[in-house]
Amino acid sequence: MTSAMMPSTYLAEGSSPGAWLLTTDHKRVAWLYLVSLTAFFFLGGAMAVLMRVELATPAGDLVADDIYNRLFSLHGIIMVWFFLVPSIPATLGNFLLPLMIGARDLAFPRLNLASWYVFIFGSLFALFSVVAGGVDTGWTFYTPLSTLYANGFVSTAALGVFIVGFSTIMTGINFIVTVHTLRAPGLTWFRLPIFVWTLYATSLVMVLATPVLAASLILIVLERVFGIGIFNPDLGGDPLLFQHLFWFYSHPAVYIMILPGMGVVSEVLPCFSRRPLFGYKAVALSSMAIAVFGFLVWGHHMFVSGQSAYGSVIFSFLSFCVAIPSAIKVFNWSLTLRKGEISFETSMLYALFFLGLFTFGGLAGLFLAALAVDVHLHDTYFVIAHFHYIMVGGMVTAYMAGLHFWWPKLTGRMYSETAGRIAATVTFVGFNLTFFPQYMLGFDGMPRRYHTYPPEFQFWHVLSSAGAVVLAIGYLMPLFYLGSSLFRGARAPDNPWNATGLEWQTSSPPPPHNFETIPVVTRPAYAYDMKGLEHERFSPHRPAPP
Amino acid sequence: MSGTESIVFDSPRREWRADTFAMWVFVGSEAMLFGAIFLVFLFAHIDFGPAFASASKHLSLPLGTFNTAVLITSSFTMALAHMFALHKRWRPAVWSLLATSSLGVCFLVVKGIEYGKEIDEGLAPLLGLPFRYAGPDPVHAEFFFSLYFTMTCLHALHLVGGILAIAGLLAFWPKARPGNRQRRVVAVGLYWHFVDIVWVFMFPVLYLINR
Amino acid sequence: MSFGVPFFPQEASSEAGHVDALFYTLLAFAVVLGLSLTGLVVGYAVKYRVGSPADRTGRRSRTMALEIAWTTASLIIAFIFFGWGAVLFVRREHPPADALEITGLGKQWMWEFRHPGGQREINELHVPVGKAVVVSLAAQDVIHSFYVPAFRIKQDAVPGRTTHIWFIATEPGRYHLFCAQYCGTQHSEMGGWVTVMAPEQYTSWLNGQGEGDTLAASGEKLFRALGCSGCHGAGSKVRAPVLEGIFGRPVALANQQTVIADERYLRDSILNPNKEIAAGYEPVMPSFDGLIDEGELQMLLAYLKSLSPRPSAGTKT
Amino acid sequence: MSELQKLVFGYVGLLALLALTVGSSFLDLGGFNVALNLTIAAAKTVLIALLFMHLTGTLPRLAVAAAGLWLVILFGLTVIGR
Repeated sequence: MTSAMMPSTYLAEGSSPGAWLLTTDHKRVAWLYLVSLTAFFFLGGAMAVLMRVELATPAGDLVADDIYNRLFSLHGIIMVWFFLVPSIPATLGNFLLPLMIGARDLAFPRLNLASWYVFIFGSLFALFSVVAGGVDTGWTFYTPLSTLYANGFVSTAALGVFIVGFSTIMTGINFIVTVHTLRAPGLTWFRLPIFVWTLYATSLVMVLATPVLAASLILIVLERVFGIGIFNPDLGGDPLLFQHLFWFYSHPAVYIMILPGMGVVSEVLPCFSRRPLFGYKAVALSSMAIAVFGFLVWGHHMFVSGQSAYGSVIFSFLSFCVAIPSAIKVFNWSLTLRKGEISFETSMLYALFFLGLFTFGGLAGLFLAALAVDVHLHDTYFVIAHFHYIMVGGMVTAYMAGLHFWWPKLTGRMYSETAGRIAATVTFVGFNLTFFPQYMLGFDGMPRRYHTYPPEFQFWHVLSSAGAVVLAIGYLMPLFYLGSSLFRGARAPDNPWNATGLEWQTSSPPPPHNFETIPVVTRPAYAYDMKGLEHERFSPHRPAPP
Repeated sequence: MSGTESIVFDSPRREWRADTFAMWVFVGSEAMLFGAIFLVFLFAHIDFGPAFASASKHLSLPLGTFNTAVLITSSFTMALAHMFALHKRWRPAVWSLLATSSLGVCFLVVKGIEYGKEIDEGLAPLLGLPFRYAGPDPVHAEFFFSLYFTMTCLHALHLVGGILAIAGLLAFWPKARPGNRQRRVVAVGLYWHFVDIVWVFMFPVLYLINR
Repeated sequence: MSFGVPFFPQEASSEAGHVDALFYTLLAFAVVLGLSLTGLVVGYAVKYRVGSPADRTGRRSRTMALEIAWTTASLIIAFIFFGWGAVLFVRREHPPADALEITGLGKQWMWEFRHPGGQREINELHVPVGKAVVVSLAAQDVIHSFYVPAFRIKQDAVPGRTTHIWFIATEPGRYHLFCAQYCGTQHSEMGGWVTVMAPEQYTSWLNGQGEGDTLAASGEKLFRALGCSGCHGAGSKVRAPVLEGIFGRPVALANQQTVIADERYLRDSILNPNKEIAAGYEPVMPSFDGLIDEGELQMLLAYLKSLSPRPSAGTKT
Repeated sequence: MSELQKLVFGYVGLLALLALTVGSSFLDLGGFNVALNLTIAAAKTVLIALLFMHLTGTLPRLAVAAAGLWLVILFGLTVIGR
């Protein structure tokens, strides 16, 4: 790099704690999130492994029932709010959004840093509840169990989630405004990478849904701390109303989690197929459709709750409708491979695994949207399997795909492809071994959140527990080879995958403010079929390497 | 020209646009928060209309009306501050901001007096305080007062936030460049007006159930 | 069951077969679609791998027709499944008129059932084969859920309201009863068995449970003990609605509306009497909210229902 | 100064609407009291949004429209589902 650019990369800007903790550079904030979210992922994962080990036998012999209840409650709370919801947006999204749209940073860099501090502040509350003795409400906080009967540290956990909600809203506002106001010249909406579209759709959901969760959590905390009874049936409060408010957030929250994953896959598949994304506009618009329709279907969590049958029928109908945009996406991703030149780098493997797992998770959703079948499957392991196929098989797999895809850009280093491919495969095998048996358990009638179970279910539980160990190994491996690549990895070229996104037009790792001159965009995203890509830049803004 | 506060924006106009938009998105987000609380109230009202109506009569209508007027006035002075700031008439802008925050404090004081009265009369079903309610259906009247305290406290907290925002704005006022002063007044103003709108709905919903 | 490994749950109710038919159709659809997509992806991945000799000409094909075809097909299939599921689901709302009515009360952490004759059992439910049974569910503390996998039925019991579930058991035997809604520490122990018996065995089982008041008779005692009969009884000084035959009838309200006096109405009238005041009466009845528990409420409802000529268990004919 | 006039107009209008809503609450209009109160509150909101908050420009309107639509979803579907 030339000495005129001082310092040359954002990583070289200083390594003191202050340079990291007080940074407003979106790329460094992304790292702050990455490190904290990874810690939470493994904390929540450890709880999952403990649960699976406990469930290897029908009797509750490893941990007592209230400990088990705390394990699954905290597993849910940590994984949902301290990993899945912020995961891709706050790490990869934070890092890439400005780079992808040709901006120097997010619209509000200080708000971005503040959102991380709010996140940490909230997570302290949650960690306090873990250390102090746990929460035994389940991640759903259903009233009146959570308000009147639960004996864990419900208030601090709820408060933690409430505070993290602010960080989510901050990120959402920041992303929405950034996409609207900071796109580079020539970067029209339909030239945006799909990842940006999905981040935008996700932000929309974050901003509009999170406050409703906040409201319901406030009411829980008020009831527990101040004795104000809003959901107390003895005063005339309606426990179902809590469920409506909770799922008004928590169903769209599923789309907060999965949409950015879809975005990542939409970047990776074209790159390693050397083909433009099939049906770009349909994929882009279906992201928005998912964000909007996602709000219309929450009642399908409540078919047997006692809500009106009339309402249930409407919610079921709308749930089938929301399946359509997802189906469109799967179709388009598959056809993107057609007539491509496909190579199987680690991130591509993850993306292909995503495709399979997401498809089978999504198809299971049809069973749960079909009213009479859901009556049987609701609150069983079938539901657990379904959402883990979407959330872990879909979202976490996509997250891994993205992490590997942009790792050279994030760090300026290459990792071992062999190790990566092995880890991806181990994860895929472990995942299916863990969660496929749970479909069988659910159909057989095994209820969820059971500490002990009738012995005839043991066969599937043992398979699932064995799978969990394999899955854990699969997730631990990247910690080592990605970690060691930071020190021993080969220097990454600027565009190792020969991809088209604007982010690849910067150096690896990118300079502090991304672009010396704001680039001018002249072509659509995924122009993989245009000739001479390697030589033609979007706009010359960087001196050629010496 | 370096008219922007952040290096991300290449023109002050764009930065202004981003700021205003962000505030509006935030206001929309807040609207969802209060919407959810109003939803809870709506269903309770549908279920226990008569009990709510008689419980509502125990609130002080004069104080509530006075407070509504206070808040409307504060919104007006906030709008004046906005106008003066845009015309770079800094002195009247500062006075308008001071008036706005004083009116906000006034609202809180009156609200505090109301709370005191209600606690004295035994109408506050919180922190284990005795709930002594003479009217019919005390159980659902208690529900009404639960909601009343929840909603008004949440609103009052937002107002405290607004007052702190104005205080912060004034604290950094002398050092701020004209453009930043204007952007901040606009942003704080949008928030302040929103808090006012929330009260505009809360007042009739809580105080004016079939007097 | 094969080699002791459960692949399919037992089918032991009239609904189970219908639900399974839809389930297996969905399964066939999901497997065919899922596997063909997998096949497509794997096929493309192999055929178009880097350096393969596959033909890649004609890359840019029109996509619109394909998109529309795919979307329409998905929509039609989705709506078929929706309709099928909805038709089965709506049946839940309409129990047969001659159904045997059992009350179920969920509390941390047990199920308590009462038969019409007053027989009470904990975590066990005995029902006759081939006869429609309605379980009216209430919850004492938190939300519970009545779940019998072999019957393919599930219904939450929610504090503050009465919910219903009905079934016709078709196979004698013992089936798992679970609580499906997480309800606290011993959630996984909350449950037991549903025993389906031949009708004559059921009768002798009932008789073997000892003599006691019927549910309605207990309700009647409570009705007097709580002083309800003082106002609602014939010839009382306070003018209060006559309750004989009220269940299932339309009631004119003071606000010009009319409601059917179903369980929801009766329940609200006891706990929240000012909500819907019958036309022509003063709102003088005190609320019994907090004075009686869910079990007592169920007895009162059983008594009030017994005052009406059977049967109109469902609100529809 | 027409700008100031607009603000004063808004202020006076808001106070008038406040008087109207309080006054109407002493009349028994049956179920229409609530409807009237909410209509007046909506009218006040429009005054504040247009005159005090300067609701102009595509983006702010987009934000308001989105929040409005989502509130309709929240209220509408909860009412249906209940």
